[in-house]
Amino acid sequence: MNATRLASPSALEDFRAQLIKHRQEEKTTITVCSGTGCLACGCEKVSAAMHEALVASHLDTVVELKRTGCHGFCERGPLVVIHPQGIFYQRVKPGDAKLIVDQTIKAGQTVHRLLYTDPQTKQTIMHEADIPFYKKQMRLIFGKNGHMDPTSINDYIALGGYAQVVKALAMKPEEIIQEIIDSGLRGRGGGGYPTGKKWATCRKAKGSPKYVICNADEGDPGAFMDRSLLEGNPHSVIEGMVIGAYAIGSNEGYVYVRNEYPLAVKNLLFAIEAAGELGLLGENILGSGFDFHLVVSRGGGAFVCGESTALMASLEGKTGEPRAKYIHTVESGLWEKPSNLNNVETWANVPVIIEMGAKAYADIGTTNSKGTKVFALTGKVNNTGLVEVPMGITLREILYDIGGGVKGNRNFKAVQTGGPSGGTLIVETSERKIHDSLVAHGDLREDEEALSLLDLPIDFDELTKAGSMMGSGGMIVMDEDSCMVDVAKYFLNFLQEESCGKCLPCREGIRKMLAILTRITDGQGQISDLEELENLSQVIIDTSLCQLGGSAPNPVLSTIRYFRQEYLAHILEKRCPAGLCKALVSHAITENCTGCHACLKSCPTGAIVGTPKQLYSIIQDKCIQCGACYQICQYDAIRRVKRGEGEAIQQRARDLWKPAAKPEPVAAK
Amino acid sequence: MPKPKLAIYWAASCGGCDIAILDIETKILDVAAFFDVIFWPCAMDFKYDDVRAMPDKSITLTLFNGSIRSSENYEIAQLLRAKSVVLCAFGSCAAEGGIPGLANFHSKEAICEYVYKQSPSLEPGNGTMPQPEVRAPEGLVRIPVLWNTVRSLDQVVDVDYVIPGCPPQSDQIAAVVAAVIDILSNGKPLPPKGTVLGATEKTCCDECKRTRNVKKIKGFIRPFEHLTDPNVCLLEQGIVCMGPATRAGCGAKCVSAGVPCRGCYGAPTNVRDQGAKMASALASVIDSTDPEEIERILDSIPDPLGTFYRFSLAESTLRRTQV
Amino acid sequence: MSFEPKIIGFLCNWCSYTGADLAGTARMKYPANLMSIRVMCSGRVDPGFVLDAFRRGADGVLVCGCHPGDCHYVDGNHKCMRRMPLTRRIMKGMGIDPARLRLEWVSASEGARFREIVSEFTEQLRRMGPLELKEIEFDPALEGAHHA
Amino acid sequence: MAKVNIKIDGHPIEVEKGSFILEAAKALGISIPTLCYYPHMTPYAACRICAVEIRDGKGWSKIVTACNYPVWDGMEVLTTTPRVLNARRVNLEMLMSQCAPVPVLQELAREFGIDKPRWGTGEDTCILCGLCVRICDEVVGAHALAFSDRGIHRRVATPFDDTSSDCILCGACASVCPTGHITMEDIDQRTVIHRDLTLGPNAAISLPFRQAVPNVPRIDPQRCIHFTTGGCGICSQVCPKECIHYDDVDTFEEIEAGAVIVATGFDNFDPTPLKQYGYGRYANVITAEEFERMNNAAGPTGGHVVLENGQEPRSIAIIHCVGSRDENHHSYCSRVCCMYALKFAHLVKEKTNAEVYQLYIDLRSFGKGYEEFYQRILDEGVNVIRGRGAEVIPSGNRRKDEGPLLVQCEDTLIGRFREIPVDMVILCTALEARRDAKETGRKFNISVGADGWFIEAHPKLAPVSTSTDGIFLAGTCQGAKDIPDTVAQGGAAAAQAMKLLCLGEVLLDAAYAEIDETYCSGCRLCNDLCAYSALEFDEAKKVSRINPALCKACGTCVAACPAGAITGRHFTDDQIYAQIEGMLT
Repeated sequence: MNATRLASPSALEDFRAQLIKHRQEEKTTITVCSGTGCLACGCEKVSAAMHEALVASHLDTVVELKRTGCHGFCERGPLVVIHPQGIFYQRVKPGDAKLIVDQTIKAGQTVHRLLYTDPQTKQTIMHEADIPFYKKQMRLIFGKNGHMDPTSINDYIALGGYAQVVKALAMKPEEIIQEIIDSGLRGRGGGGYPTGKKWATCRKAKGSPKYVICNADEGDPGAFMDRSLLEGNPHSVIEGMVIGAYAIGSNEGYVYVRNEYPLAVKNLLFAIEAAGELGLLGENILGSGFDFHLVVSRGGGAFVCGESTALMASLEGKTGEPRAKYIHTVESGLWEKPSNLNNVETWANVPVIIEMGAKAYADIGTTNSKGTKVFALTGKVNNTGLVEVPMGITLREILYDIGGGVKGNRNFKAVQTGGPSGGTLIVETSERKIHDSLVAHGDLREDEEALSLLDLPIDFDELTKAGSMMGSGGMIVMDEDSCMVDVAKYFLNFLQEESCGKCLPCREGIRKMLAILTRITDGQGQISDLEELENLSQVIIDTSLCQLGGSAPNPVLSTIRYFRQEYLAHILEKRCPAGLCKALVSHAITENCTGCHACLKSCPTGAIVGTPKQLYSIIQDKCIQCGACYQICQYDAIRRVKRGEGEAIQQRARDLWKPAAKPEPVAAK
Repeated sequence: MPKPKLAIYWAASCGGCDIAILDIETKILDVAAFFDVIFWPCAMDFKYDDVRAMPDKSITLTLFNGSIRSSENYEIAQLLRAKSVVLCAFGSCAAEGGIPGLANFHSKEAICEYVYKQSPSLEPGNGTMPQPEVRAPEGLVRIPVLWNTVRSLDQVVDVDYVIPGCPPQSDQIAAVVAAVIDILSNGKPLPPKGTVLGATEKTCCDECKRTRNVKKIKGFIRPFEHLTDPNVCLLEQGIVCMGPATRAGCGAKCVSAGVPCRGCYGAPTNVRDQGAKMASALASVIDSTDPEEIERILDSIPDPLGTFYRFSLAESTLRRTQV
Repeated sequence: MSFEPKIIGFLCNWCSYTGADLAGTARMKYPANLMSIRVMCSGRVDPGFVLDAFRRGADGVLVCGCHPGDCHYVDGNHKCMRRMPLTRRIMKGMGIDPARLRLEWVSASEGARFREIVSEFTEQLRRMGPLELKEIEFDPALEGAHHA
Repeated sequence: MAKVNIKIDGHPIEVEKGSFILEAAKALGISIPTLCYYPHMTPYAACRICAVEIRDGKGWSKIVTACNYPVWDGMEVLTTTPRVLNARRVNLEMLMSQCAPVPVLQELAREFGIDKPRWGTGEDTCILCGLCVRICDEVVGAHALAFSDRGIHRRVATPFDDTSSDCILCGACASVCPTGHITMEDIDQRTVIHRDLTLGPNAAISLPFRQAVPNVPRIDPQRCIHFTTGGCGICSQVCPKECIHYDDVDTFEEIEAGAVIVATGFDNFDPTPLKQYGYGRYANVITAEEFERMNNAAGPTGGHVVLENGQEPRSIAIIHCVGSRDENHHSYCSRVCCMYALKFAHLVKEKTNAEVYQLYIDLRSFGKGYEEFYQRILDEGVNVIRGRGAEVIPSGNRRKDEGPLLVQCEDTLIGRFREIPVDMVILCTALEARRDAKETGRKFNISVGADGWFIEAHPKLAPVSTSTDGIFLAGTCQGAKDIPDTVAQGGAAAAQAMKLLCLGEVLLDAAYAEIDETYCSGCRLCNDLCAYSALEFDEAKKVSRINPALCKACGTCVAACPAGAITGRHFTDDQIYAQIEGMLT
């Protein structure tokens, strides 16, 4: 069903009414999630197989097959939902297509094998909404994703899309800005600057034209919410931008999106074209006389281009380098004109606020952080994926209720939020450990009690207070096998590569800090290194030109703060508690060895010797501490020990070893 | 008191001059009221013998149009000269030979040969040539003798005034008539003999509305070869316009219609040979110093002699082509 | 007695007339057929003069000016150079041999050349014979006028 | 501009709102170290060495860079707090870990008392201050340099590390580089390029020449970066009197004058077509003008006579009559060469130990004291050979102690062919009329001779007058002459002009053309015919007019006037027709 250019708000409403009427036939629809996670799991093949199965059963005209945006539950992809019943199938293979068509579509029965089973209660759950992963979420932004084909503007309109543009165009720009101010919306890109305040400044700024810019240069490792939003529901971003542009008084907008997101670019361009054709973008939007043109600009993938001034430099066609922001970009930004930059998620929040009203929106969240926040939950947690939660939810709720707890038989150790510029928070279950750490760091007196950060309400200010930041919403969960020095090293290495190199403290300071961390993990650390790291951090924070440098020491500072003992272990004892720093560990085979020789096969250097059914041992000089044997051993026979202690353990094993009859494998790691 | 007598005659003429007289509209009634028209062959039936019968100097004013190219033209010119107080050469033909004067580019024989024997419109076999005297059953028939050279009126008789134009413009005729009536009825002195009436001392350019600039000509064209700028001097656009070498009085009508001046009002007072003068002027502004290029540019003038001498050949320095 | 053509010469004051003068002061002999009229510049020569000379009985007309580029008046001779070809066209149309009009460049120092030109032109006209123009002045007898 | 009050290290100062801390500190004499700051360029704030601490007096403080932080009212700036000093010190040490040998860093290190930087010393010399990139971009506008790569791999490079065609070789990057990392490479090995020893300046801003009037510098748009790229503009920023105006254009002045003296001078003959002398082919064959330039104490070689390799010549041949007295070029004698050639010989003898050979046809030392000068240089040991220089060829260095050029000639006094080995050959080139003499002649309606010299009204009786009244000649535009003759003629021309002006009125010839407005209709056919611009058009009356003072009575317009409105007095149509009539009847 196609519409021509919609010349007035009523034309849009008529069109929507037609669409809805058309859809009320309760037509059976199979939706296949085509978000990034599901694509990686092979949803395209599933979708194709589903189509084939429908064709084979001559149902392809009766049943609608739809590829939707991300549902968020990436851990369980590919996801298939059958509407109107709402049957939720997970980890669907192409081979399951025929089964679904035969059983569910034709016979109306569910395929139990494909339903989600709650790991705690061991019960199968039929509907998406009943799954604990979704239960605690509040999907204001992502809600429409699973119900629409991102390339169909009709789907979006049928779901109420662009109604907020109508509403906004009927308001005065100042009223809209006041609404945004009242909603308490803060920038979702990381800084958390109040969006309404930014808009108001930009509106008042002298100069014309004014620009609105959408920052879709999502560069944090592990973060993909902006990507999923642009891929799954680009119209919500466009709608937000139209409203924002109208409020600010701009007629020209840019979406700066990284070229590594080809699907996001494709869907966005498609959406812009479709909106333009319907008169929802371009000249005289819905007959209001307001013009807004949106241009997509593709970034080359430099992390620093997510920084607003660097992004604008890149938009102008210059090298993506930040400049000092002593004069704000809302006053002098792109081409030295007033420019309002918000990130994807912030823009997507705008129609939600207009729809709900500022007050209803402000009821969600904490005192200073309103609404919801999308996190990319990754790492050692059972349910990874995109989660949208109300501000103020605790880490515990995210990790246990939504995330389903730690993977495998391990304990939580830390959660890293805010991307490379964020910090690592301790979430070890042992409060004693937290206590000890904070005391060692001087943050806590011996007689004070430590709060578990698991109960930290997640909002802008609490995270900052705890030494991390909201960032754009990456949330990496780590268990005991993660070395915190190594984590800090990993992020600094990333930042060293991504620093633009313009200012000295960022360019050289990160290099120096990385060198010290490397020294520590190599067992060459000195106790003065910690002080030097902290001093360097302060100088880098003080003197860096942009926030990339200004926040670069965060991974180091936060890990020192919470895991000082782990640093000390590396420096003083030359020991890596997690057993990851190769220079500090040895691998040894204990008496648990059954002589299965699985480890022998896995060893890349041929350091493992022995005869089957006999005790194996590792030639210490040849071992490169890669840990392959440690991972493969099913009998917990391989130990990571402090460097140099391996041979003693093997010696003891030779004394204690007895051939076992038929040992039981211990649980896989 | 008897009315002054007016004679109007046409010699070798097309009749346009007579029509131009009628074109003065209601003023013709003043003429009729004031004058006693005693001779006007084009308009009324008069006999030459009636004129011959008049005493000398009995006609107050004779407006004589048409050139002299036959014995009859010559005879009546002499007759009217004798009978008139004032003889006025009326129109280009009488004044300077006019269009009939172009016959001077050819011999009488060549013209008759073509007209009576070769013209494509002749019926085949009919090669009769007019003869001055033919003996017919009724007696000897004489027709006037066609002359080899066309003459202007002043070449054959003494002329008092000239009213130029092909034909003279009606408003100019009306003005002249009014002036004559004024002079005759109020006893005012006549203008000096030889005065050109119904025209000015300036040239056609004086009345031309087109803007003029300095001229540099790289080549000549005909009007239809180019969409001319209606506001710019035609000469500057490469079209040979006789305006600069032509007496003013016509109101530059042709030029305002986009047609170059053909020179019917004749040479200005101080110019002896209109064609030679125009040639001199035109050659002066050719934009070249290279003899070969000059020849090429001159070659582009369409029909130079016919253009420069369209009306004035019979009155020109050399009068005619030597054959 | 052989035919002695009458030649009217229009000589520019600065070159040709001086050249003629030089020929004279140098005691160079040249035909007396040439009758010189001094003009300040060959650019003063009006085609009308040439035609008038023929009408009045000249058998030839010689126009002399400074060499192109050497004109005392910068480029007066260029105008003459453009007028004379057009004059020849008129002559041709009027049935007069254009060769009876000559345009020559003679500088003040070219007395000898001037003499040669005049001699040569005289000789040429002599060969061409007199120019007899008919029916210029009106003669009723010639026209066969008779009364009806 | 609004003013704000701030304090730097406790010293109050009022500064313009929006200006930067560094400027205010400078005004107070407080030194803040900088590395990437340069006046006249946008602050870049990359080195962070200029870090200062700012406070609002209410407990808030922040470290900012002084070079680009705009001041605000009530701001307190502290330049020496431990936090500031530590930040600067750490940054400096980090920088030194990459590029220690740089003098500017060594000096800063001394200030901070850094003996041994804690992270060691690197050997690089580029401190990535970006001055070169920015000057090329912002000031020069050539955009030939940029940063390449990022982070620790960042470096300054030309696009694709290739030789950049955008580089205009201005050297601005090298001049602004604080560390000497950028150097200009000399790709031309020659020390002195004689062909460049012209009278023209080599710098973009210079005096036109010494003793120029007015004696003020001017910009050569061909060499100026601003005019070639639109960039730079530094001169206008540094000129305290604001005298630099790039948008100045040539203007045409109309001067009403009662008399004109044409003194347009001469051109030097270009000896390149005389292949036998090898000018342009052999490095040390030069013209007299180039030699004269070299002789000038204020000239490019400081008055030293040197070969292209910078060495002093051992022998010099001076060839007379190059282009003069030569049927193929100019048959006249240029009149000045003999004497200046003798002067050259004298100067060479005075300045160097070189042997000098004069090759002449006839030595014309005809002026007062000239013959005596000739005797003097003979006494100085100059070799004077009567014989035209035939050819200059390379000797092929047959002997080390001889010059590499062989000058061949026939010595007509001894009747023998000679080959003289020399290091340098000076060609005494002819004086010739200026290339634009014809055009100038046309402009002033004065005659130009076959040689291109302007022709005087009479060679003996009116040597400075021309065929046009009120136009006079002076100097070499009328013919080759030396300075005394030129001065004399100039004086005469001035006197003639003054005579005219003192008279107060102009006598006109009776013969001129006039237009009778009764007959003129303004067809304008005549307007362009007058070589003297005596014809003008009256737009109001639509008639043409003749200025009798300008009319020379040629009569061209009279013949051309199609209306017969122009009368050439004394040569009227009637008079001429009457002459024709009279002659033929």
